[in-house]
Amino acid sequence: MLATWDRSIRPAGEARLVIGVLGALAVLGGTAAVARAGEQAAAAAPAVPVPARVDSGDTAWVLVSAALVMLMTPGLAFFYGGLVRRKNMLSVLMQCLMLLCLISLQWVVLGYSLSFAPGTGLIGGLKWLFLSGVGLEPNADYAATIPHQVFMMFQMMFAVITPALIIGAFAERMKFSSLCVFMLLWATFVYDPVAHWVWGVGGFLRQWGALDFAGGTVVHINAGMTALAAALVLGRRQGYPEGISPPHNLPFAVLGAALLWFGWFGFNAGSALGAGGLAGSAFTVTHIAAAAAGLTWALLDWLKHKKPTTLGMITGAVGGLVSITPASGYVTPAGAICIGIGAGLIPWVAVTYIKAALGYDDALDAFGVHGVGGIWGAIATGLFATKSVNPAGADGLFYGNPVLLWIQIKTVLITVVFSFVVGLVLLKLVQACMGLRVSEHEERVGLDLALHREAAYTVID
Amino acid sequence: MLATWDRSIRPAGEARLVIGVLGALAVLGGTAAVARAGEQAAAAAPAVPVPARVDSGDTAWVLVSAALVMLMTPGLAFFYGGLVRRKNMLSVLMQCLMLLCLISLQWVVLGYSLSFAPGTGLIGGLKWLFLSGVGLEPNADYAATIPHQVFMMFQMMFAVITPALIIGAFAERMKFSSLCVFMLLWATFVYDPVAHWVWGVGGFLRQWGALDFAGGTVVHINAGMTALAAALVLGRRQGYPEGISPPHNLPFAVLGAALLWFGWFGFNAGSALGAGGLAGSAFTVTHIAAAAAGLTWALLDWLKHKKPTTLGMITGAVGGLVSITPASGYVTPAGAICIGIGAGLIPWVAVTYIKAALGYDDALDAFGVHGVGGIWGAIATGLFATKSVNPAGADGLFYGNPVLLWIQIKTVLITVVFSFVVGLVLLKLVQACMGLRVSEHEERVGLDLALHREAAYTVID
Amino acid sequence: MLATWDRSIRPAGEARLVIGVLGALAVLGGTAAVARAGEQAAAAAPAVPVPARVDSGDTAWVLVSAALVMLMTPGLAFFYGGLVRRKNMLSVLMQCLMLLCLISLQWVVLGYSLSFAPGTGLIGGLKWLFLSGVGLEPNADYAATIPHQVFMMFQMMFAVITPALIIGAFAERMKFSSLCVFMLLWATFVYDPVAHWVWGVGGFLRQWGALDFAGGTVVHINAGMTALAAALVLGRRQGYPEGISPPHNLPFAVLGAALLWFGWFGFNAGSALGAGGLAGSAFTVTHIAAAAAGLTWALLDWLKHKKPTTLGMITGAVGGLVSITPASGYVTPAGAICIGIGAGLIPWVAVTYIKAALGYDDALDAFGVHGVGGIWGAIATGLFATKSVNPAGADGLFYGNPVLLWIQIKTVLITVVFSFVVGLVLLKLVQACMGLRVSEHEERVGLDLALHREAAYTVID
Amino acid sequence: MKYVIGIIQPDRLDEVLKRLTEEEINLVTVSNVLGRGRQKGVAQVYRSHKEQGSLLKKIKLEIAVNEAFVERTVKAITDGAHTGQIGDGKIFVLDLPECVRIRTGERGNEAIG
Amino acid sequence: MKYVIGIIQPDRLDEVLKRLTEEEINLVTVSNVLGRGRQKGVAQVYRSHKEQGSLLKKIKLEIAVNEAFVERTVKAITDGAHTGQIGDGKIFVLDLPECVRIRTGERGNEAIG
Amino acid sequence: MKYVIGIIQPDRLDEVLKRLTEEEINLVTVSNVLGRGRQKGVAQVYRSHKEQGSLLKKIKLEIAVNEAFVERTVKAITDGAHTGQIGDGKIFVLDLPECVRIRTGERGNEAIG
Ligand SMILES: Nc1ncnc2c1ncn2[C@@H]1O[C@H](COP(=O)(O)OP(=O)(O)O)[C@@H](O)[C@H]1O
Ligand SMILES: Nc1ncnc2c1ncn2[C@@H]1O[C@H](COP(=O)(O)OP(=O)(O)O)[C@@H](O)[C@H]1O
Ligand SMILES: Nc1ncnc2c1ncn2[C@@H]1O[C@H](COP(=O)(O)OP(=O)(O)O)[C@@H](O)[C@H]1O
Repeated sequence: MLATWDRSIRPAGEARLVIGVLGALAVLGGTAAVARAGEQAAAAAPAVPVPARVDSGDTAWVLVSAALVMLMTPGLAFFYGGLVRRKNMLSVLMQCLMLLCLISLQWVVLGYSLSFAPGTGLIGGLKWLFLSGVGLEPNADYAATIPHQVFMMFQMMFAVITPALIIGAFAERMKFSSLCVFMLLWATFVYDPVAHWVWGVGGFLRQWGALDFAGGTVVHINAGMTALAAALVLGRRQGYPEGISPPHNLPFAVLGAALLWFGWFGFNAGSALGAGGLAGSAFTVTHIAAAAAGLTWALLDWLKHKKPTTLGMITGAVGGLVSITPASGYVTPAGAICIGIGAGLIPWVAVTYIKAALGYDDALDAFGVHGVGGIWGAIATGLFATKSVNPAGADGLFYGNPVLLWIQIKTVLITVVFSFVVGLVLLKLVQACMGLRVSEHEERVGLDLALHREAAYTVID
Repeated sequence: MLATWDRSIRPAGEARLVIGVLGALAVLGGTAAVARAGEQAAAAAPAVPVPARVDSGDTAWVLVSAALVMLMTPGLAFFYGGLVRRKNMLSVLMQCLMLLCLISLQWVVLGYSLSFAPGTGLIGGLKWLFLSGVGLEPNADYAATIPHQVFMMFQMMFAVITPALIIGAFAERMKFSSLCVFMLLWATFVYDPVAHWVWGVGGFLRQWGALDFAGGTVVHINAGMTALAAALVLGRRQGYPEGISPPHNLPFAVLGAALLWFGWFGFNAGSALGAGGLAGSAFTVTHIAAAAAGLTWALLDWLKHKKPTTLGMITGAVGGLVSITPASGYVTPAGAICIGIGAGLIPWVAVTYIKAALGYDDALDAFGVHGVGGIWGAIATGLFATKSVNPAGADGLFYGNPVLLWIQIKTVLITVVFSFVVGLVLLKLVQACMGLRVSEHEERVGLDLALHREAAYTVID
Repeated sequence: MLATWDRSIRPAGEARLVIGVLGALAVLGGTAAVARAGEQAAAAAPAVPVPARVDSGDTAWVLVSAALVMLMTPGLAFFYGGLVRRKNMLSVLMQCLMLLCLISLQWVVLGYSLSFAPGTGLIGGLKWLFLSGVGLEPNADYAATIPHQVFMMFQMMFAVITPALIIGAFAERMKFSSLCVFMLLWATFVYDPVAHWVWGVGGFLRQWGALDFAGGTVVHINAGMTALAAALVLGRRQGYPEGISPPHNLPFAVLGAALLWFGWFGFNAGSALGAGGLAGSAFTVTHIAAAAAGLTWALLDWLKHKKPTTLGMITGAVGGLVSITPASGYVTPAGAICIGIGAGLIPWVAVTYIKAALGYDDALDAFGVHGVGGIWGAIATGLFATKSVNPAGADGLFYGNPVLLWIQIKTVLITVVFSFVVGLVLLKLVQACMGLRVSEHEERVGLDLALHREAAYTVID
Repeated sequence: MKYVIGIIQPDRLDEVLKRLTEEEINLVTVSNVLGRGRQKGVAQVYRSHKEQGSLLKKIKLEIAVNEAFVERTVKAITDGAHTGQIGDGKIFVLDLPECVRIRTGERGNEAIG
Repeated sequence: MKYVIGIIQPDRLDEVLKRLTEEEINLVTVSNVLGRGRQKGVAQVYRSHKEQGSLLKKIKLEIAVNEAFVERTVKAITDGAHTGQIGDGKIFVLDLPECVRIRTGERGNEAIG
Repeated sequence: MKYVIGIIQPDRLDEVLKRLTEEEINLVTVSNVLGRGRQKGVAQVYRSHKEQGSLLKKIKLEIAVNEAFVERTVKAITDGAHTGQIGDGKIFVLDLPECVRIRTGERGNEAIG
């Protein structure tokens, strides 16, 4: 069903792109209205009847995968937390935990419906608000062999970790209350629509035939671009770049990276929504790409700085995981190695040269790794995808089909623009209403004490 | 089979309650005798023949769940360990690890048999001592689609973590040798009987129709009440409350909470003993309740102390997980949100006001969170349970059936009294024989060095 | 198919042993040649036609198991890392991470083929280089119900953690570049052949009927013996033994041990390659042996040093996991308890008395725990194995069959000699080419700063 | 002026701070140190390797005071830290010729309090 | 020779080090301390238990200098650490009769720099 | 009495403590410090950002001794810590007018040992 791209573009590609972006922006003004309309539209188009029966093996795997993806948010918290200064450790953990709570509830209340309920090409309907109608029977539109609620929970974990990724950009200086408000808005006006475009039945990018197996566009480009916007809007930390101490606890960052890697098996292989060959293939290429990217970054450090660094290796591995995400259901192990090498190289260049040259303070490289890595992954999917791995996918450029690459590029552009622009608008809005940045004094003291009245570690006890 | 309550009570409810408690106490004096008798009784009542066949998907899920629940004990060790003072860090880890080893073996030797072997209403028989007869074929009484040993292992992990929860009450001052002895007794004379009452075939609370999907009563109330007894018997730590330093490593506490949350998916959704709709439902409500409770506690902190705290948020989330435990197979997402809010609120009040008012030193709030949260969860099950989620369950008060609530309240009362009283008796017994508390000097030096000849961290190296 | 031993040995046992070792050494000189020959040999012997169909439950379980085993490498990194001095923390983490990346790629490129592709009795063929032919259909030779790639990935994780175990021997003094080169060679010339002997179709130890369910020989003896060689070749750390500070962060070591224990469920129960009774049995005995061994070591510490230590308990538990590994598909819970007690006792003696007496500096007891524990486990398999657990296995001495014990002893001897000798040769080779040990100055400064330009923790920030 | 350095047992810190407050000596700097003294350390055990652990955790206090306060400071520390057991610690009193308050630039006796 | 001890706010360390370098005072020893001063600590909250947190993180500098450098050292610290808010810290100047460079065995004024 | 402060390389601590013991100087207080000296730090690298790392880990020793022991103390530290390389460290000797043993209340020369 994802293979309908071949007749959809070429003629009116550009026009559609413009329409798409404009349309998407319109969402901001009238989500609910659009959504209601969508609901009616969907009602008209009956779903293809597929005999849906719960398979215990598939369900077991997706349940596990959902748990694994849930673990990625604390994993990310430690990955990020280990990199900040001691005085801000808890603030990072707290932000991630808060998103785990807050966005989970947003998802139950309206996020899932906006993303996946039958709707228009731009946004899901409101039929599944408060999970009404999301039961224990499979929904064959998304996964014919697992309970609908399990699919919903699996997707929830994606909705949670995506905003958490953005935290890396404004770490050590963002107001906590503003973060909560901003993230609620962002989940509703950025994440949910983009998830619908790419994965929702009727989503326009899905219609085009854009391939995004496990969220390169929806999760990584999306988060990465808003991260860039956030780094620009919030400005640099005091003393950046010289006056910022090195990571206060690299072992915690390694722990976080390990949990991310572990969880990513659920993220990517779980996206097969069943335990069979496709899951196995996604599992394989996920691991290989991470390994290749970790090695690549370490070697680049070795070349440039004479020594391979631990932080470099884990950053590379995470970059590899990011980049393989959209491709993970469509490429061979050889493709995965190529994608992994690119995922070590391109974000490395972004973080080493581009960030330094442009001077924005993307504190923990949320844009540099997730944005840049996500873009590479989406484009690489257009290069390396092959139907030999997944007949429901498409062939990429290296398998003789240039069209997919073009679709992927358009998808990237649309998402890049949409996430950046809407992210920026939302940030400005929150800034105007309640401010985004803590006071200079609070930043000096550290967010742990200033915003949470706690210290991560005791000095004397 | 859990729905047989309707004809069982009303007339003689109170009488049975009294008899039950007395009978349970009698267990202390003559477990073996009762058990042997029970065995005979059980022999008379042949199990209903159910065609039992191992299902690979169900088995996969319960294996994973057992592993997840096993991980909760180290998770708890870090959750608790991060909250104590530096000098007692290892003692907490060591206590949890020791229970993981000790109670696992107790379970193999006699615990599983006392809990689950056919027996009387009060205690299981001795038929399955040393796991004899616990083979690789399913036991349809408990789980018709997974190997009997897998069910036994899954249950083992519950038997391990329950006593570990109690540690929170007497942290930083309990003798290690006494802890080992006490916990062996407690597992045998408190945990195993209560597990049998609620889950064992023929257990009297199960007969009544009490609902406890994943152990609200057996695990949390049980541990929480003995924790209260322990806090009272052992007395306060030196310098409590002013002289106790804040948590020495909150990131470790967050790590522990994350592992607990992750493992709880196995705890609750694994309790469906198969990978299907019910597991999916349990998974969903577990997560939602945790999110709602974490948010609630954070908001209460925000209101009362002007700032939301990380420790508050993770405490709330754990509270939510505790409270949803008994209800997790019976309630809807909406019910889960309500239970979660209560689970943020009620333990918060207990910890903030009641503990301070009464002045006992429940060092890490084992009673405040597990006891109080467990009671709320058991009662809430009587409010929010609905057969629409699980036909094998029952409807609660809000679904028009007041009887279940009454059963749940009685169950709570019985367990509260039993765990508190027997816990107290066992503590006094151990106190009389070998003492419970370390010397004043050892407490000052810290248990790590005094009892284990180790230091958690080096100062200079 | 593992039960063909009874007619294979006795007559020419010793002769075969000698031939085997010599032949194995020949591998060093001409892996490729041998391999190509093997390929032809294999082509001649058509695989038994087994109807292979992917089972979703089995696949789910093996996917999860692969993820769990992957997590063991970071787990090991923390287990080891917590035990070294602060200044070498990252070096240990980095070494483990590097192996995760490097050996994964080696496995894709040639390791899997050398280990598992049809070949001779001594080495696999080259047919599956670059995973060519390793697809999503099951390969009935190894696992008839899961995709071949999933089997390959599961095995990859074993190939990764085995060399990582060796790190413990030369921690705090090995050059990083030499480590990378050495490990690549070791994986190719030691791990891959031994894996083939024991597990590969046609492998000669497999032909003999040697039992190694999850890698006692392939993983633990193999790594442990080379670890001993490494400790001898590299020599002692400066100041050893008095001048070495105690573990810098025991909680990290406990965390690592917990992750190892958790992951070991995948390691052992996953080796059943399906989710049924055998997996359940392996799961059960794995846990029980770990518990028994942890308790044993703690009690021995209690006896000898008056206090039980946390490090002792986790070391014992890991020892128990090591020792049960080869036996995990063949023994009863009672057997597991016996093996566990031995696994607490024997490595304890090795670490306490033998290491001290001989004076080599096996920094983190890679030989003492994995080598010694692995040998005990392999021999114990010959004692406690029973067909009642696994009809495809064999009966051990205590079940009336002395032959198996003899096979196991020979297998141990061959592996011990092979791993030690070839390990030594490779180490000497790398030493001659590029040196093995860091300079005295780098050792003093610490490897983190000297080799990786990083510090694990900030002192002031 | 004098610069008083006290080395005390970690668990006596709260008591000492309380006593100092009672004497209106509010300004104090505290740090972690390890001490080797008459007190024998407990042997630590790591995989049966005994580590004599001769360096024990102590707390170091530094208090700059005017002459008039010296005895009160010494007494407050002594009273708070005294248990009569080996390991109680020491107090060292150094001369302090000059003192500056960074905030105001004040010097000498005015700056110290 | 003098032994200058400075207690400053943690986030002023970089600035102070820069100023010291500008004055060609390159040798300095730095450590973590906790200080109780006029500055009121922020109350920490742990499960609704308020911990007054009267001990705040500070940085301690120790600099041994020849007499000629004393005022420059004091000024560099003051300039770098001054914010005008309570908690800025203190400088203590002690007499230093002797100093040895371990590497060369040099003593006194030659050893100090 | 004198108050001897030594700043040494971390890995020389064991050796210095051994030498002190040989000289029967058993009482000593040890702490972690960071030092900026002639020794150039190794640049640390974090995601290609170079951190000059001018502050290096050092160990600080504090030893209060009677006059008669001063030279022996200095010699023991010097002998134990000397490697001849930059970064070996310094010893500072301050006057110590008073000393109190908390356990007994003894003062002066008796209290110091
Ligand atoms: N002469 C000294 N120089 C430096 N530190 C000392 C000296 N004497 C004692 N200390 C410090 O005081 C601590 C307590 O000393 P100790 O001799 O154990 O106690 P007591 O005075 O009760 O005999 C030591 O651990 C050490 O840190
Ligand atoms: N008399 C003193 N003795 C020891 N330490 C002091 C003294 N006065 C100040 N300090 C240290 O200096 C720090 C800052 O002092 P504070 O009184 O808060 O600042 P300010 O001088 O700006 O009022 C204190 O936290 C403490 O560590
Ligand atoms: N004048 C000084 N004041 C304070 N600390 C000093 C001084 N000189 C040296 N130090 C301390 O001693 C350490 C070693 O000094 P350094 O100059 O590197 O060694 P060396 O004496 O061998 O040249 C420094 O890192 C610093 O901590």
